Amino acid sequence: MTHRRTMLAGMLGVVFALVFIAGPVAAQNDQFFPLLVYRTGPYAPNGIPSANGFRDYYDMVNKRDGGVNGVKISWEECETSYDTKRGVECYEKLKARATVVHPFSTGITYQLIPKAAVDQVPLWSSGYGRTATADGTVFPWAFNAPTTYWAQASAVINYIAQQEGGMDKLKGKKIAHVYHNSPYGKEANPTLEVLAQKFGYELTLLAVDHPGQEQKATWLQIRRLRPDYIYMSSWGVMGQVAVKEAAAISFPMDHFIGNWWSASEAEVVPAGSAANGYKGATFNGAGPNWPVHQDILKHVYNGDQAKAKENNWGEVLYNRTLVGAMANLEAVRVAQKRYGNRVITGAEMRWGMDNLDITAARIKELGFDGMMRPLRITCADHEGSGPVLIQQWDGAKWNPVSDWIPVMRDVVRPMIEQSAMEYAKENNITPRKCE
Amino acid sequence: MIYLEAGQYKTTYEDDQAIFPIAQDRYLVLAAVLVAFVAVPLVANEYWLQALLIPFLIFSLAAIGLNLLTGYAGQLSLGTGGFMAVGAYMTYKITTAFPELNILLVFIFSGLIAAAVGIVFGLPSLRIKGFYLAVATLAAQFFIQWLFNKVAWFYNYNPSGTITAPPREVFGVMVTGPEATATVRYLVALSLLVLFALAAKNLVRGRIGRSWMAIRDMDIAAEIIGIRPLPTKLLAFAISSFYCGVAGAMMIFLWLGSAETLAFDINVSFQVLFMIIIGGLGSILGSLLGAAFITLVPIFLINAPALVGVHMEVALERHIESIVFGAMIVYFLIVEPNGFARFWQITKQKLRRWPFPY
Amino acid sequence: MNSNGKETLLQVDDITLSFGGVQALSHVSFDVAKGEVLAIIGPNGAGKSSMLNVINGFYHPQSGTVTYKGRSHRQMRTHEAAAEGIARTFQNIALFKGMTTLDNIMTGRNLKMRVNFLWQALHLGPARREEIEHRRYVEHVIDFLEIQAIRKIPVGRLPYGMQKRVELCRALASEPDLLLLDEPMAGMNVEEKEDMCRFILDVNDEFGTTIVLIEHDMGVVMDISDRVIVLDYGRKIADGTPDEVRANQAVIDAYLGLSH
Amino acid sequence: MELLIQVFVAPFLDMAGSPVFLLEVIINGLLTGVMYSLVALGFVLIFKASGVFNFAQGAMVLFAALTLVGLIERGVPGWLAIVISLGVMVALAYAVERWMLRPLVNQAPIILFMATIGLNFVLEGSGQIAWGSNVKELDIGIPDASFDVGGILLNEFDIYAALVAAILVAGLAVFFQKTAVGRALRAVADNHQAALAVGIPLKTIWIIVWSVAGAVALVAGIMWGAKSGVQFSLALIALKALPVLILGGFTSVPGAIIGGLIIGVGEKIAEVYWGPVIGGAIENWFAYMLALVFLMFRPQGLFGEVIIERV
Repeated sequence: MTHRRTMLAGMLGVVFALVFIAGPVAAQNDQFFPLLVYRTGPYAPNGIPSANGFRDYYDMVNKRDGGVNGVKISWEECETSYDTKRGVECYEKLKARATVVHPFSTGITYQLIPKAAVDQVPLWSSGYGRTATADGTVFPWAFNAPTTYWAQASAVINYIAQQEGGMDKLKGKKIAHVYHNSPYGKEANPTLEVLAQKFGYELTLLAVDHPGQEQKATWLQIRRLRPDYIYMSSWGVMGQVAVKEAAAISFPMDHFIGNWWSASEAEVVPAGSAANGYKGATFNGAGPNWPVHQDILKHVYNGDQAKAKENNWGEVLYNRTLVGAMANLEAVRVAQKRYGNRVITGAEMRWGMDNLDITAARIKELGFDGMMRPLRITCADHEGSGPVLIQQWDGAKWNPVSDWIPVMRDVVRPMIEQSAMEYAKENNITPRKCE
Repeated sequence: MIYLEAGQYKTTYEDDQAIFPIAQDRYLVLAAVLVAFVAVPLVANEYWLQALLIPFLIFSLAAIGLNLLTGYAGQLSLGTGGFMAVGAYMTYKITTAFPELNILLVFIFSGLIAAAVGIVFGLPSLRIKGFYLAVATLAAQFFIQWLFNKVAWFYNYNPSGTITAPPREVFGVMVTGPEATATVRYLVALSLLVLFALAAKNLVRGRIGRSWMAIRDMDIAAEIIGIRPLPTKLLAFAISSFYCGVAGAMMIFLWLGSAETLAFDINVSFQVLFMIIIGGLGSILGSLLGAAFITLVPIFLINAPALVGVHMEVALERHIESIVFGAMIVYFLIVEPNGFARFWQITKQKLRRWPFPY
Repeated sequence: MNSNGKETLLQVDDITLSFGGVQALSHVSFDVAKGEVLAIIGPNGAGKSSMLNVINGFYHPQSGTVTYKGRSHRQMRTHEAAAEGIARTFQNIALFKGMTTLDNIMTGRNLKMRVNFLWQALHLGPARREEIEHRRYVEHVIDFLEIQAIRKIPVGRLPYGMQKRVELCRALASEPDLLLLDEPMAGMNVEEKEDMCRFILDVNDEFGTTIVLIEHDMGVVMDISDRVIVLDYGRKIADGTPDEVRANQAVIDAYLGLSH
Repeated sequence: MELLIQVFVAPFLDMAGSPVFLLEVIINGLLTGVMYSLVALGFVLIFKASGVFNFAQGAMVLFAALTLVGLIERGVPGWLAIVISLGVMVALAYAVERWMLRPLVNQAPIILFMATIGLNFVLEGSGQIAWGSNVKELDIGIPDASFDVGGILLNEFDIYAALVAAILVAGLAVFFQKTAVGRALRAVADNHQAALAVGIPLKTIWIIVWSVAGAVALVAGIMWGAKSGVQFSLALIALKALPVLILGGFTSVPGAIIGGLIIGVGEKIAEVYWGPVIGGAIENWFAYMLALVFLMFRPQGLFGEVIIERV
């Protein structure tokens, strides 16, 4: 035992000595992108394709173009396991060199919003995070373009109205929102409530607790309620269980619409044939049949399609982060136009993002034609109110089943501004002026 | 012969009952406190403070809290996360309602509310014991988490239900909120920890500590010598929850800056329990050592491959971290089942004779 | 006042106690005079420990009353009994294994300590004074029982005889009026037994404590007790001075019927 | 006042108003409860035979299911994959005995509990290293169609799951009552010394009981995996088994089943009838509260052994 004890003491000593050596590494000559990923844990099925999208796009641009205007791109993954506390460590480790941070978790985003402003690191939570950050006057360092949960909810209501034949037809319809019982899941509720008042549909809110493997009670309630439409904000295992349960009670799947985090391969593939007909919102086209995917296949995977598919090539979440990575690089280019073709700092990046304007022509040039809509961010508007597409799962792939549906900016924007003002008041922030 | 006790005679009961009767212990603790207050702020960068030291301090406080309840009073609890949430949400609620109130006072008030909640959930401990009680305290954990997630009043009706630490000053220095520097937050957390650790140490070496340990070691005999189980256990629940509540408040206001109820989920309860078991049940020092182990070792393990120049997939790194960490726990338990505190005692005994083998 | 002209401290009247179908005590009555050393003897399973448990309120009898210091109780709560000055030791040692000897004995002073937890957390002023004042008393008892050398040792590491002594010390620390000893000499060797006898008599002498003890060793019982009560199958079969009891036919029968 | 009516009157009126739906809720609750019991059984087996509160049971479910589905994905036929997975679980039991239980023999329950937490980390990590963290579909050919019986919608899968659980419990009962090993296991549960006197090495008993618990974990992993895909979240269903465990008593196999049924029905009724009134997603804490209330009356659980206090 004596030797063991000595060994133990030795090991502990080494551990604690080494911990303090660890720390941020000095700046480099690359345009550095920290990737807060989660390839493990309960949300890994969502985290893996997201992480791969970022990685593959940066890799491809390095190999195809040699970087952005001659500046090489580098990145480093840090595993958060979707845990806020691990997120802190990752952020602290990587922030010194960070161009922009995509936290990829609502919890981590909320936590970084106040910090980012002090550290001068822009945050980009595209399509998640705190909806109020769409107001760039209160949140100069946080962005959530191309669109937000609230905008999305309004677009989905728009879509339902289209299906029913007009806004007036919403009156008396029953819509249920099945949501992940977390800040993320709750985000859509206020919008849905405001719109229920406005259009006269009957809204039922049904919460499902993390992780959501067991939802019998929720679906019993739905079976009794018989809603006309179900809107779902799920995450992780919850989505596929819900899809299966919906099929089990013979709910018409084309009246079951997931939000953009609830409509990826992770929800439908494990659910098997039960998922056929399930719909979901998105702000990017799915599938690998876009020009940019061909570039990735060629430069990253040397034409090996099987290997590319193993790495989620063309999946919904993969495509979403491809667009995110591309938009990051576009913002770098905007900043380089002003500050010169060199490594851009976080503060310069923020200026680039404030002035980001990805036009239809530019989208085509980049190989994203048809996969996304033009995106324009301004100093005051960090969202861009991008439109939403509805896609449907056919058992093998996601197919678009709608046009790009506009969001109800007239309803949503005042809510955002009000929420941002409340935040400003609580945290003694003076909103900046935007010309 | 570092720990030579010979020659240290105690002539009064006061000396004998001093908090650290051995002189070397006194110097060691004094030195540690000095280093923590003076040296660390001078040399530590933000990564050290924010990623390692502040969480360590906060979890130490929570671990001391749980150790009072579980290690000293023998009541196994898995409601720590819930009680921490009470502290955090109450602090948010009070400080947004009365922005002028000193934030440190608000921590204390919130701790008191957590103590009240602890008393309520401690009531079943009169009848329920051991693992049954542990699982019963999960009711507190899940109920509290649900409550703060569901009732909008607790998070001032904001749309997502997340609380954010607003900027607050103490004596003109920004203590919470984004403008508060990591060093200031570290020093505040450290002061609170030192203060409360001292109080805990005082409690456990006096009448209350003895009645807790009596209840823990043999509740029937304790009752027969006149220690009333219910008030004694409830006091343990109250004080433990107070500590956890303050730790929870610190977690949001001095460390994370913002959180949802998920930050206080069941894993936190488990983690704090791991800390006190691996650190040593019934030891204040053990709580600190356990907190250091559980918060720092995973961070070390995840960064270790990069430190020695090995680069691997993050997922693989994470899995290896998990395996090594798990194996370390089992290994340490086999070598020293009574935790690091006991290990330290044995080391001290060895040092007493060092460098002589016998 | 009882027949001997001494003041009665404890009076047990018509106690009946049963667990499920098992009758542990039936209609047992006796009284204990102040300052007396009373022994309860009887074969295994005669209900001796149950009797002590009734006196200090751990068991609640189905019928009968316990009158202590002139107050009748149908059901005494254990902590009330302790507060009223009843202390006891146990057949199977009931020390607090994780604590040192000193801490174990200090728990005996618990009821007499008043300072609230806030002062204790600070360990200043009243809390400090109180600790020292009670420590002084405890040291007195420690000296009395001659266990100075093991003060700081966790009780779990002490030999059996020492543990018994510490337990007695803890009971004495509470300055009891009535001390219940459940087989204080079980498992001891002759020297230890002699020590213990001496301590019991000294306690009785010096502190004036009334003692009720259960013991198997007849020699010891006859030597130290003023009076002896014999229980058999939950019934009292004899009550008198050691000599009287020794001569009692019912007692002889009860003991001969067993292999003792 | 209105709230009081909503909480204390309206739900009961609602139940009385549509008894068929109430029946459907109850049946669904029973079927869900069976699934909880499947996980709880593993805990009970180990606690009964070795007094260890096995925190790693959830990780064992994940590990077993990951092994099975990983083998199937690599083209191993289903039956063979099940056999190999069983073999892996036996090997795990052996390893646990050799490297964890044996060195820790005679330690306090809380130390053993902590050790199983270490085991939990090891299993989570190694399972995912070997088979990945991505979600995997597990199709074992159990039909998943729904059918209608007198207005009550039932799902075939749930019925099969209940059958599997019933067979498993029957099998365990036979194992415990009729076989020599089973009797020895019960002896161990009562008294370690007595078991040694019978002539069975404790070591063998532990390996057997951990193997059986591993097999139960495999069954639970298959059933839950078929329901919700095989992925990390499987490790979290252990949390759903805990209230079942305290309700049924840590040492009782029938307790795990009855406890599961009570929790299943209780939480479904609470969620469906009271959830909308007080805010939804109350299932989790309700299950624990229900267990807690039971414990106030029977501190040792429904079927646990009565604790007698003596001095």
